[in-house]
Order: sequence, then structure tokens, then C-alpha cells
Amino acid sequence: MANTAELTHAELDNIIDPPALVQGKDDLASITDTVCNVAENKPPRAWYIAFLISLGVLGMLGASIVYLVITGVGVWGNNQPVAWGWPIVNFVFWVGIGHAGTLISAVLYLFRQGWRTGINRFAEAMTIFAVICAGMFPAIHVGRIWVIYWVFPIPNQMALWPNFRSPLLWDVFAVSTYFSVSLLFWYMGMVPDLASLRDRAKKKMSRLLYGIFALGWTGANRQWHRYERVYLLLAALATPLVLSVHSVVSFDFATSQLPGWHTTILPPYFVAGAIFSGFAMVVTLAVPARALFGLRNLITMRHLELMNKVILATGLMVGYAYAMEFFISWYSGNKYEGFAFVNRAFGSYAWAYWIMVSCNVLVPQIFWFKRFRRSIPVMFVISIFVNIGMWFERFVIVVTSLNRDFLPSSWHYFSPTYVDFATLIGSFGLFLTLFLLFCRFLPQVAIAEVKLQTPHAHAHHGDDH
Amino acid sequence: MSLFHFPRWTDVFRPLMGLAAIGAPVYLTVLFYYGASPKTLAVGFQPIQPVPFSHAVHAGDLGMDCRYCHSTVEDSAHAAVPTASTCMNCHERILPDSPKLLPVREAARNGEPLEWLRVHDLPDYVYFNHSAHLSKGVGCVECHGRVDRMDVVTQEQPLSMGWCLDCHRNPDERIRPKDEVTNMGWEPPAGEYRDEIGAELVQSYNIHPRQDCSTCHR
Amino acid sequence: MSNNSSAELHGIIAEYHTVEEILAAAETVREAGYTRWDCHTPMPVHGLDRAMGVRETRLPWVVLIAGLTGGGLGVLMQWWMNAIDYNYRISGKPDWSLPANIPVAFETTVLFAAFAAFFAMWIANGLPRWFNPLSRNARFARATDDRFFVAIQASDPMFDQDATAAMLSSSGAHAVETVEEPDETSRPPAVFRGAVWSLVSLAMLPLFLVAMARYNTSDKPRVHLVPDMDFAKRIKAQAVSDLFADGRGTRPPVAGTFALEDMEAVGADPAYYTGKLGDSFVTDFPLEVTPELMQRGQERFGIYCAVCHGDDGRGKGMVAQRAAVLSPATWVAPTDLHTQPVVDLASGQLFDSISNGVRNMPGYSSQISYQDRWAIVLYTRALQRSQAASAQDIPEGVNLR
Amino acid sequence: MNPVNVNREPVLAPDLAARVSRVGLVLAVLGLGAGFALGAAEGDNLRHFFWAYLVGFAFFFTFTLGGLFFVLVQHVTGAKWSVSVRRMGEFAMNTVPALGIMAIPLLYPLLTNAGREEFGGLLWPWVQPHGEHADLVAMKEPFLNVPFFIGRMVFYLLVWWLMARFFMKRSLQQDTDRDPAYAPTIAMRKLSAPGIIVFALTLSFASFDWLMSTAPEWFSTIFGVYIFAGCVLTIHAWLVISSVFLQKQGYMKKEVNAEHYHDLGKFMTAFTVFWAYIAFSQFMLIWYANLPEETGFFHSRTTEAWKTMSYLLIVTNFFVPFFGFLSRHVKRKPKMLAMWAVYVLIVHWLDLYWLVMPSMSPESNPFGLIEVATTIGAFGLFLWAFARQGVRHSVLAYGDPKLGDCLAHENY
Repeated sequence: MANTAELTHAELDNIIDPPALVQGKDDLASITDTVCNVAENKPPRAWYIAFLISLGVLGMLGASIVYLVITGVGVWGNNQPVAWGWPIVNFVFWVGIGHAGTLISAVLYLFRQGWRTGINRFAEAMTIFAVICAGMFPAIHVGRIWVIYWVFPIPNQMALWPNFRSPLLWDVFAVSTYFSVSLLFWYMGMVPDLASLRDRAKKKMSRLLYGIFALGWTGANRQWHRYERVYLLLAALATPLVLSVHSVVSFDFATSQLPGWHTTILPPYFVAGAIFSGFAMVVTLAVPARALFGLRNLITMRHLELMNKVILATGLMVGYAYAMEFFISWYSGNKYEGFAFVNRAFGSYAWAYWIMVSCNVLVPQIFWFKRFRRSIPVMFVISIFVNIGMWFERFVIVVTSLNRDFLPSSWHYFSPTYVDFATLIGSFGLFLTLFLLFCRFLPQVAIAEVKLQTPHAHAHHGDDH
Repeated sequence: MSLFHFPRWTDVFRPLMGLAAIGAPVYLTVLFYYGASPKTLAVGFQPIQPVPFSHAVHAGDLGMDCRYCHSTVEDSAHAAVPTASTCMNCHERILPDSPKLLPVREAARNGEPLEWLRVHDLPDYVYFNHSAHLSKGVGCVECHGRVDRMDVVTQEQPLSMGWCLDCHRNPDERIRPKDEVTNMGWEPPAGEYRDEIGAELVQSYNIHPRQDCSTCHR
Repeated sequence: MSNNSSAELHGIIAEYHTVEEILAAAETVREAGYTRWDCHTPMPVHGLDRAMGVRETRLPWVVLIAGLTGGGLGVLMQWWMNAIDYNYRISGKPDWSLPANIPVAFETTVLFAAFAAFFAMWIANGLPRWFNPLSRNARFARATDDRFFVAIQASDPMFDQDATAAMLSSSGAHAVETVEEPDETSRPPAVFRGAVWSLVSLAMLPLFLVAMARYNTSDKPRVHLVPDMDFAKRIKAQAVSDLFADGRGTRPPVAGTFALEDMEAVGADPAYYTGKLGDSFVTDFPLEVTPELMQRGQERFGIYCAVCHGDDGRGKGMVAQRAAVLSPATWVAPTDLHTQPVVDLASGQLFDSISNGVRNMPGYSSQISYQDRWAIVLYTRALQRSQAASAQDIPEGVNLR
Repeated sequence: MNPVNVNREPVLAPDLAARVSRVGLVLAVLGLGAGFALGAAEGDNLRHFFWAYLVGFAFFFTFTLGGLFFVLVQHVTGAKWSVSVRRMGEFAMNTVPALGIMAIPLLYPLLTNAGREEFGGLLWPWVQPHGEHADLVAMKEPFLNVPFFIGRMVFYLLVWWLMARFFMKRSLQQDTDRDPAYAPTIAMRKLSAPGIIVFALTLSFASFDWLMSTAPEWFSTIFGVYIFAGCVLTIHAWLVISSVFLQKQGYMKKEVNAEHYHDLGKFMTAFTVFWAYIAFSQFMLIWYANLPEETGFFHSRTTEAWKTMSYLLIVTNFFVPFFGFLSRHVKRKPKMLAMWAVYVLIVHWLDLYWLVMPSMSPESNPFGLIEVATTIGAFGLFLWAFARQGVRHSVLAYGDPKLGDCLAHENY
């Protein structure tokens, strides 16, 4: 008794949802070809240029770290009362960036968002590298980097243990667990794709190397069965893990009694901010990467648009948190709390605050319009704005709460040194170097998972299923 | 075959990887536990001193009390190394021409100190007070070992924080009557036990070893 | 059954082009009763589990148990480390603060569960298995690209080369091929074996060095990882300090000053500080005589005097005995404190002898404090008395046996 | 997955709906009446009654707001799996008028002088600041004053009513109107995104107003999110219960299957964890910083009278449902899942009770028939308003273009 207005899947998608996720000639072989060709062929010249630049910037990071280690943390702008300067800002910034990958992989997987497959590999790699950058900052911030192992509970000649009541120690556990699990997740997703690369490789060395990491995968169904189940389990584990990591980072601030830091909404607010900045970074990277490596059919406009929607949504959540903090700072009746927020908006760092608000809350509103959501130049610029805004959010949180101490006599305007700048810019060198290497040698798109999203992966046996 | 294939013998990696997965953590743990232990790194330090002074002769054979030379040990944090003039108390007339004692005579004559090498040297961020320990009945031997049997003084104890805490947590076994602190060979009277005597002394000496950070790191 | 399968045969593979084909073929093979076979596909094919009759994996249980273990261990670790083994108060929190332990316990839960999931999957799937006869088949390389395969192993009890091949052909396969077992030795090459053994031996070296270090002494100081912390720029007792022109860390009193316990410098209480009043030695004891002072005197006598004078004061101390043997030419035997001239000395003169020495005896003023010198004088008196005691000295009521 | 061909026919259950709504009405009248009688008998100027009434009101409100959020979020994400149960969510959100009726008695403690002498007011203590925090509370007067408070209350209800009407109307339109341009579908899709913003702000401020201000000296930025977690949990539980009930009565046998229950179960698991996460964040941060202006809330909940319940909530609201929902089999067995859903509703009510009542009486847990009666009454009122809609409308959104996908949907 089918109605005249009965819809087919495709029609419905055309009207309500944009076109299918994999575009162009999307038979299985061409998906393999598209992705594997990147790893098999010489990269475009732009890659070499980018790689050289990144290496140079990475060198700058190395130099600034060496200088820091042999001299001491005094080379940074950190001083009383702003003892947590840029290193912690950068740490929180990079950890935030590192959230999109596992979120796209795990949370969207659980929500059955098929569109994740185009970008998840990419975003997971980004997570790994961002967490490496993030982990570096507290490590160099401790000053005596060679005894950093003291943060782990290892039996030692001091017969003492780390203080588990300290949120900073929770960070150690959260970030290292997050890194390990993300690495497992990334690698596990890559095993079948590495097998594809192995089986196509003509050179002995690439067959050997891809072969070693493919673990001898042959796509046997009994293996796929366990593989899929474990992938689901890892996703289910990684989802609360993602939430926990940035919540724990927020605890570094929120467990304190400092006005502007101690607020109960900080955990979910940090998580939303992390997703926000992470997605922005994925867009920033995906836009040039898909053009450079010819992945437009796999990372389609629909992917980008959906990511822009997520950016809009999480940007609003961040805005909600800003508003709640402001309201409650008044409602609490606590003068110090009220001062901290007024000081943020109108104090000596008002410029940073308003950069933050405009980049994070105002600018993304343009994504309400479909035209802009689907415009490559607009989204690229906005994603960069969001990255900047989220860096400033951490700057505002760290610096404004500290720089005006309880004692006006110790008020101090924090300014970074050139080493601060070199380290921050250098961390982008580390990130991009790793990322470019990934783009060059590893499957940038989850081949098997994209295949699963095509009609070829499903038997067409009627509707009485 | 033109293409590379993993040969059959690569199957040997399967047990090997399992073995390495279990073996490597065990190996690293053992290596770190023993290798990084102060018992390995610090114990056994035996520097060559400017004068081959033998504690075994002076404190052991002659039975001289530690305090004859280290006379400040009961009153100050630092157990003073004796000046050359203290040596000359006796060596003015004993072995006055011994070549081994030449540096001592030189030092006594011109006032230039002898540069003894410290054997038991705590890091500078650690505060240790000799008088506090002696006045509560901690014998020299507890930290320095049987110096009265050493021809060349050697570090016998790790002097690590864990080792310090060990005693600060369980002082009973290390406490002796105050008048026996310099007696290297002191043993509890027959039929009595060290920990029981110690427990009583901890009571009567009112000993409450502190364990907070600022006790030593001040 | 497998009468004509040769030893070199690994199995038979059949190639299919679509999901429908592989699903149908999988059902055919399962219904034929094969057990040692599998389908190889470039991506997971939903419905294939049902078609092949693959049973649900038990891995989730492994993960649950690992997760609970991880969480339990996380709490246990924090409890033991912070509340039992090294308990200290910090920021007003109880030693065992469960709310503060939740984040770490959560992380260990996830860590254990994730690692268990990952490696249990390896183990259950028999990974890694780099050597695989199937990979020698050129056609099979497309199993990770765009083709679907059924592979039946020759070791299957149902396997019969011709019948199996025929069954696969009839199931709609686009190609059916046999895969041979490669004729290769499973013994690793000598180079590899050598490398493994060298590595193992090399790994023993650090252990050996550790053992050496543990059972040997060394005249080299230990390695200081943080030298600037271990050796701070501060003034240490009896050590050189370049802060002062004379290079001495231990400072003498500033010119014109003296320590409060050293009033001798200003001539206060000369009887106590010098043992003299004017030019004559005092005979009165300048301190209150107490049993404690006597005991102190006995102890100090043991430390400083007995080495030469002997515990009984008769000049037969250990040093004296040894010196007499070592340097008979220069050594002068110490005085017997019980000789009448010594007994007759004024207390002040005994004090003066200890302080400034007498004849061959050096002065001990740098080693013994004023009070201790008086204590020694007191004890010497008691000692002299004890050695020349008579029956009248025994107090009334003391029972002599 | 290819969509299943759907028979675009309404699923009508007017008789059943009428019967259920009558039950609801009877429960409402009996429950609220009994509560009122019991309250009046206590002789405390109805103070206890009004606090208990607020718990019941909050319970009702989480159903309505949960329904609103559920509908909004399905549209904003273009969810396909939920189409067959969405109409029940729409019924739940469309109970705003009844919620408005229920809000009217709350004016009494706002506008009368009853009880001021004895307790400084019947319900919200800020109406007449008193006690040791009087100065602090008085400072909040620009926000916490009676006219503004009532104004806000009317505003929230009005906004929710407009939103519920908008989405209900479009959804019904979808059923009958075979518009090839899918105007209602697209309109709902478009307005759901700003709708969620409005929802987030109104829900947060409503929970600040109605619940957080029962302890006016206390504050927590996360409070709105905490209430939100309860709303989402409630609506998913309610969808399970109502679907199982309908199926038991012979309706929607095919339209709601194990896959849909599985998803609803997953959301209950997820939001059980989410609730725990939010509750833990709120508690831990306040416990850790130990600031006097914040700890009062938890202090009054760890007195002798409330300690047991506070600890028990951790078990009943997190551990028990979490492990209960963990198994795939539980989520796919409708009856078992429905039992868990009932459990979730009960412990959710306990959570609200724990949130409100210690502010009235920190020294003793006043739990008694009066709370049970008012809550049953509030629930009855909700049930009446909920089921009334089934008399006129199909219980299935049978015209939704995504229904075919919904029925073909399969979990992995």
C-alpha cells in the first residue's frame, strides 16, 4: 500500500541530506587505489616544501628546548604571580586539539555516523600527534626534565609515591592513558589498510615494512568478527575516556580555589571546547590535504559541512559555558569571583578576552548559513579563527586568573619571551612534521571502513529483511 | 617468485614476541630495581684518602672512642673531622718519622688543612643532624657500619631517602641506650631482644621520628 | 577422505566478486560441513557471520574482567601508596581520599580494558602471523582490495582436492585455485639466530655490571644525576668556600667577639675558666658536685684520658702500650695518676693540665669543654680515692661480702 | 541498509489512550488530594506539602523537558532510528499546558505571608531572606524577587509551549500531508537547531530558579546540566515503558523492534554514565576546593539524616543501572528493559528528592506518604496530559519520510 509520496533512500537523502558520502567512481578497487596511491607515489612538490618548512620549525623547537633545559624555566615569561604561563596554555590547547580524533572515531562510531569514515584516520593521526605536542609541555615545564619519571608510581630509593590527591597527577594518568588507547585505536583501524598496502607493494622494503605492521592480516571473516567487536569495545571505552581526559585537565584548574578557575561547569565546558578546537583543526588540515592528495571523493563537501555543523554546535556550548560562568559569578555573591570575571572582560587582558569571544562564539555563527558551511575558503579561515580563539581561551583562563592576585601588590602583567614564542611555534613544527610523514607513508583514509559505507558492502536482498 | 614473501621461519617470531612481551618488562624491572638502587650506586664508595688512616687500628685495636677525634658529634649537626693537631696529640711522639704521616705533620706545621674525602656525603638539599640522633640513642654503627673494622672507610649503607624513612618509621630496632652509641659492637644483654629494648627506649627517650618533608628538606 | 591431498597442498581458494556471491558461497561451504575454512574479504561483510556460522566472540567478557581488574588495582594502588606505604597529609585531605582517587582509577580501568581488548584480539585471531601460504597466490592479493575469497584448508577432515574444488566451482566462484605449502624450512637462518643470541648475551651485560657494582667497592664517587642539587652553592662545615678570602667555610668568631660559653676571654670567673685565682691554682671545686657530673666525668675520662692513662689511671692505656712498642725511642710513658704528687695536685692544676697540657701531654682545650674538663677532674679525684681506699671509706650500712 | 517499505497508516489507540488518561486523572486527583490532606494535617501551614509538591513538579517537568529535548535532538541530527518512538516523545513534550496548571499552586508560597514567622516562608527561602545567609541572599534580590521570578516562570512555560506546539503541529502535518517538498520535515529540521539553544538556556535557568534557589546561598554552574542529564534519562525510560505497554496492548508490534529498544537502552546506559559524570564533577570540585560558600549543599546532605541516602544514590543511580544495562541481551529484551526503565524513573525521582528536600530539613529525612502521594499525583497529571493526545492522534509518526529507514535499522 505504498503511498505516492513514498521515498527511496536516495531521494530522501537528496532532499533532507546532502549526497552520498563517497563520490565519483566508488567501486572497491578505486577506493583502494585512491588512498594507496598517495603512499605509493612520490608526493607533490608542495609536500616537500611543507615538510622542509616543518622540519625547520621543528629544529627551532629543539633549539628552544635545549636552551630551556640547560638554562632553566626562567627563560620563559613565567613568573610570580603568573607561574603557569604559556607552557600550560599550550598544553591545554594541544590536548584540546587532540580530542577530535578519538571523538570522531569513537563517539561518531557509536552514533553510527557513517560519514566519520572519510576523516577518522586523519583525525586519529592528528590526535596522536597533538597529544605528543601536549605531553611535551608539562614535561619541559617541570624544569628538571630528566627526573620526569618521578610522576609515575615507580618504586624508588626515596620510598615515596606520587601524590594521588593532586589533579596534576591525574593528568599524567589521563593523558598517558589517552595516548596509549588512541594509539591502539589508530593502529588497530589501520591494520587492514596496511595489509592492502602490503599486498599492492612492488618494492621489497615496502612489502616488508607494511607487512610487519599488517601483522599478516588476510581479512579472514573469523578475524573480522573479533576485530569489529573489539573495535566497538574500544570505541565504547574511548568515548568516556575522551570526556575524562579534558575533564581531568579542567580539574587542574577547577579543584583550586582561584576565582575564575573554580567553577563546577569546567569539566563539560572543557570537553566541549576541546571538541570545538579539535574539529576546527581537522578542517584546517583536511582542506589542504584533500586538495593536495586528490581525496576529494573520499573527504567530500558533506564531510566538511558536517564538521562545520559540529563546530557551530560545540561553539555554542562553549558560549553557553561562558554565559553561565558570568551569570553565576554574579549570582554566587562572591566578590572575588565577580571581580575575576569583570577583570577578564574589562581588565588588562580584555583584548585577549574579546579575541576569545569573537573567535569562539561570534565568528562560527556564520555557519548557520549553508552557503558558508559549504564554502572552502570560508571554512578554512573560520577554522583558523577558532584555533586562535581556543588558544586565547586557555590564555585567558590561565593568565587572567593569575595575574591579578589576591594581593594587589603582587599584580603583574604577564608578557611572554621570545623563547615562549619559539616553543609554541616550534610545537606546530613537531605536529606538522609528524602529520606530513603520516600523510606520505600511511593510509590517510580508512580504506576498509569507507568500503563498508558503499553499496558494494551490502547484499541487496529485498526489503523484507 | 619476484615479490617478497615472509618466509616460513618468521613463525619463530610468534613465540619470540610472546617471550619478549613477558621477558622485557621483567628484565627492565629487574634492571631498574637493582641497577638504579642506591645499594648498587652508592654503597661501596671507598675513596683513597690523603693519609692511609686506619679506623680499624685506632677505633678497633686501640679502642679509642669515636668522640676522641670527632669531638663535635654530640653537640652539633656536623661530626667534625679532626684537625691535624688532634692527630699530633699522639703522633708527636708515636711514629714521628713515618713517611705515611708526613702530610699530617706538614698540615700541623703550616696550618694548611688535610683534604680528607667525604665518604658519607648526603646531597646538599638534605639536612642531617648528628647530635639529634646521638642524643636519642642512635648508634654510629647504624649508619656508618663497623668502622672499627675498616682499614679504609667504605660506605656501607645506601643513605637514600627510603633507607632513612625505614628507620624513621620503625625506630625500635635501631635504638640503643644512650651510653652505648659509640660502642660499635654493642649487643643487647643475653636473653633480651633488640626491638623490645628499643621499644622501651623509644618510650623513655620520648622519640617521635618525624616523617614530613620539611624534617630533612628545610 | 583426504586420500589424494599431497603433503605440499595448503588448501584451495575460490574467488568471488560481490558480497552476494560470497554470502551464498559461505552458506554452501558451511552446509557441506567444512570446519577449517574461512572467507577473506576486503572489509567486514555483514551477514557473513550468520552465513558461515561464526559464533559470537567472548572477548567482551575478557574486556569486562580486565576493566574491573584495572579499576580495582587503581584504587588499591592509590590506597596502598598514599594511605599505607607513604602516607602524608596534603591540602587537608584524608590519607585515603576516595573522591580524589576516582579519576586515576577510571583511567586504569580504561587502560587495562583497552589493552586487554587489543591483545586478546591478537591472540584470538592468531596475530601476528606473517608467514602465510595464501599470500603466495597472486590472485589472493586482491582479498585486501576488491575481491572476496573462500579458502578451505587441506587439513580439513572433509577436504578432498577434486570434490572440494568442484563444490567451490559450482558455488559461483569466478576462479578456483589450489595453494601449495611452500617448501621452506622453518629453521631461521644462522644470521638471525646469531643476532638473537648476541642480543640476549648483550642484554646480560648490564645485569652483570650491576652485580659487579653491588659486590665491589669503588674509589670513584657515584654519578650525580642532578649535580647542582646535590652540591649546592652553600657554605658547609669544614669545607672550602670561595665566598671568603681565606677560603674557609667554617668561620672563626668575628674579631673582638667570643662565644657566650667562652667567658674566659674577658677574664670572667677565673676559677672556673682557668683553674686559677691570681697565680695560684684553686683547690675548691668551682661546680656543684652531682652524681650526673661524676658520671659525665667518668664518660669523658673514658673518651679522652683512658687511651693513654688507662681506665684505671695507671698509665697503661692501649695507646701507651702500643706506642711503647712502636716508638720506644720517642715515646714517654704517661703519668700514673695515682702517684702521690698527682694526688696532691690542686684541682685547679689538674684542670690546667687538661686544658694546656703538661710536659709531653698535649692540651685538650679544643676537644673538651670547660665543664667536661671539671667533670674529668672530679672523676679523677674519685678514681684516685678509689685506688687508695680503706675500710673507713665504706659508707655505713653498705654490706661488704 | 535499504529502507523498508512502510504502510503509511496511522496507529490509532483512542480507547486505550482514553482509558490510560482516565487512570492518570484519577491518580492526579487522588494523589494531589491525598498529599494536600496529609500536608494540611501536619499543621505546618502546608510547608511540607509544598516542598513535596515541588519534588513532584520537578518530576513532571523532567518528563516534559526530556520529551522536548528528545524531539529536538532527533530533528537536529536527522536521526532515523528513532522515528517509530518519536511520537511518544512528542506527546511527552506536549504536556506543557498541564505543567502550567501544576505550576499555579506554586504561586501560593510566593505570594502569601503564610509561614514567614515560623520558617521564613513556605518554600523558596529567598522570598524572605532569613537565617545566617540572609545578607548574601538579599544581595541576589535583583534576580531572586517574586515578580521577576513569576515572570520568568510564565516565560519558560510559554516558550516551551510554543516550541512543543510548533513541532507537534509539523509532525502531525507530516502524517497526513504528502508534500513532495517535505516542508514540515525541513521546517522542523531547520528550527530544531536554534530550538536547542533556547531549550538549553530556559532549562538551565528554570532549574536554577525552581530547584537551585531552594538553597539560595548555594550555586553551581553545572546545575543546569545536571538536571538536563536527569531529563534525558527520564524520557528514554519513558519511551521504553510506553512502547512496551503499547506493544503489550497489541499496537506497534512491528514498528518498534529489538533494535529500537537496543538503542534506547544504549542511551539510558550513556546517560546513566553522563549523569554520574556530571554529579561527580559537581561533587568532586566542591569537595576538593572545600570553600565554605559551596560546601553547605553537600554538608547538609551528609548529616546523619541524609548520609545514608547520599551514599546510596551512588549505588542506586550509577552502579546498579550501569551494570544492569551493560549486557546486550538486557537492552534487546523489551520486558526486561521496561523493568529497568521503571527502576530508572524511581531512582531519578530519588535524585530529585535528594536534591530538594535536605534544603527544607537538613536534620531529618521527612520521607513519608506525603511525598509519595504528591509524586503519584504529579505523575498522574502528566499521564493524563500525555495519554489525552493519544485519543486524537496516531501513536506512530507514520508520515515521517525516514520511517522506512527506521524500520530497516540494525545495530552492530
